[in-house]
Amino acid sequence: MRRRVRIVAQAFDPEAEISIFRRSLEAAGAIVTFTGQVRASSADGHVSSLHLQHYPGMTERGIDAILDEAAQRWPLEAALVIHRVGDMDPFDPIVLVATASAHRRAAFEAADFLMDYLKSRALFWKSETNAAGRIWVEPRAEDYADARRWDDAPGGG
Amino acid sequence: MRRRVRIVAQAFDPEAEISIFRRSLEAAGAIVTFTGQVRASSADGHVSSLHLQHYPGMTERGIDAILDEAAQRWPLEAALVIHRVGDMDPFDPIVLVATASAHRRAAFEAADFLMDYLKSRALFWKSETNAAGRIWVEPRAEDYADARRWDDAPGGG
Amino acid sequence: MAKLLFFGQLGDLAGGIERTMALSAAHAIGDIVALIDAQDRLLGSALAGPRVRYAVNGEIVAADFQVTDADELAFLPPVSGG
Amino acid sequence: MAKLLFFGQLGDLAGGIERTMALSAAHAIGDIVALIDAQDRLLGSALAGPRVRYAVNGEIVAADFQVTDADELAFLPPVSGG
Repeated sequence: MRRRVRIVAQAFDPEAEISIFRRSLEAAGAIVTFTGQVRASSADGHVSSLHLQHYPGMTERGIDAILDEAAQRWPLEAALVIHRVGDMDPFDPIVLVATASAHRRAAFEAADFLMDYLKSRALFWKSETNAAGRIWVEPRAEDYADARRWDDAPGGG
Repeated sequence: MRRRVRIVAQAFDPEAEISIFRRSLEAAGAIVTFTGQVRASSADGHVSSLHLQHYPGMTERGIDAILDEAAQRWPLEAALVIHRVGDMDPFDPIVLVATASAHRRAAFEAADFLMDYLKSRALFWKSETNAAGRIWVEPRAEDYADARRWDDAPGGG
Repeated sequence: MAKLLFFGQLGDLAGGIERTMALSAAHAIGDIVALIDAQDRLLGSALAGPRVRYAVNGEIVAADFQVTDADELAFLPPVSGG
Repeated sequence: MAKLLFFGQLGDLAGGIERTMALSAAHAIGDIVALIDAQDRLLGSALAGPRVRYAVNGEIVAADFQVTDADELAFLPPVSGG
């Protein structure tokens, strides 16, 4: 499986990255992407900005390990993970995951799996600044539950 | 739920469409896309070209009905379906589905659901031309099985 | 003239996607298939296949549906998209 | 000097992501937390929280892991990405 992992401190263009990813494929006919972008509002009201921290080196190694696991579980030709860090504004892209396979379900499941990891297990810390001040965000109970779906699941494909 | 359905006889640019879709969002932070493109080879050998037929009017109404169902099952802000018809070459995009929601799982499941419909239930007929001649393709057993997953499933969200 | 549409491999057998048929009275789809079968066994048996569905004016109907001269009758073999 | 890293809200409590600490001998992480707690109760109790994990030189370790003056010790509160 070809792979690419990027942690970026500047804004990135998800569609430009998807285009490069798709055009690099040699055989896979099924491409699934997930893009997460800063929401204009959260449960706590209007979000004015978002900040993301990571632990350089260790965060990347964790993502690389989960890509190893995805490659074992599904027949993927390629996978891409881009994650933004630093200060972000509403509508800025935060994360992009792309997977490609000959099989539609493999591409869907692998993208879903990678996002569950990035959301609740990867080494990122996120704070939101709104009218009430700055708060550190934690995954919701359903994010943890989503990630646990894969713990006992047999490989897809 | 905002929606857009296009059956196109000419090549389309998936990433340009995804960009327009993403930039149209007002609240949703989670965007899932599926792109299917013509594979360079199939089980029967090298594919030289692919042809897709639809039944103008009836095909679109079927897709519109499945979008109604997706809107009932998941809290989606928007959904997009583009499907190519006519003659295609290897690597040409065939289908693009994009879904957007405040919830990651809703966007994943709705895109998966729509693709299962497009693959095995929507009114399209596909033929492959290769060295052995022209054959009409039917969904694989797993495509039918994938589509049946949703028949008894409760709504996600 | 009723319009008949043959999709997928049925169009190959029919020698084209579309043809017309004069219907002086309403006919059940099963009868129309029998008329075609009398002239073209290969196409007729394909149209009568268990996996072929029928649509009249864009709505799925059963084989006993009555088709008139003003209708569009489509023969829909197993689909495959995406 | 050992390098200490405080991520997420721990960085707010520590007044910065990074600080150094001179360690004349190897200390268990639990002991280092106790040293910090003696100077700063708020930070110390946060570092001892049940959901804080420890990493030394980029590897997750337990609280009894021995840290030396050449090591990088990171305190990892609950994560949130994507």
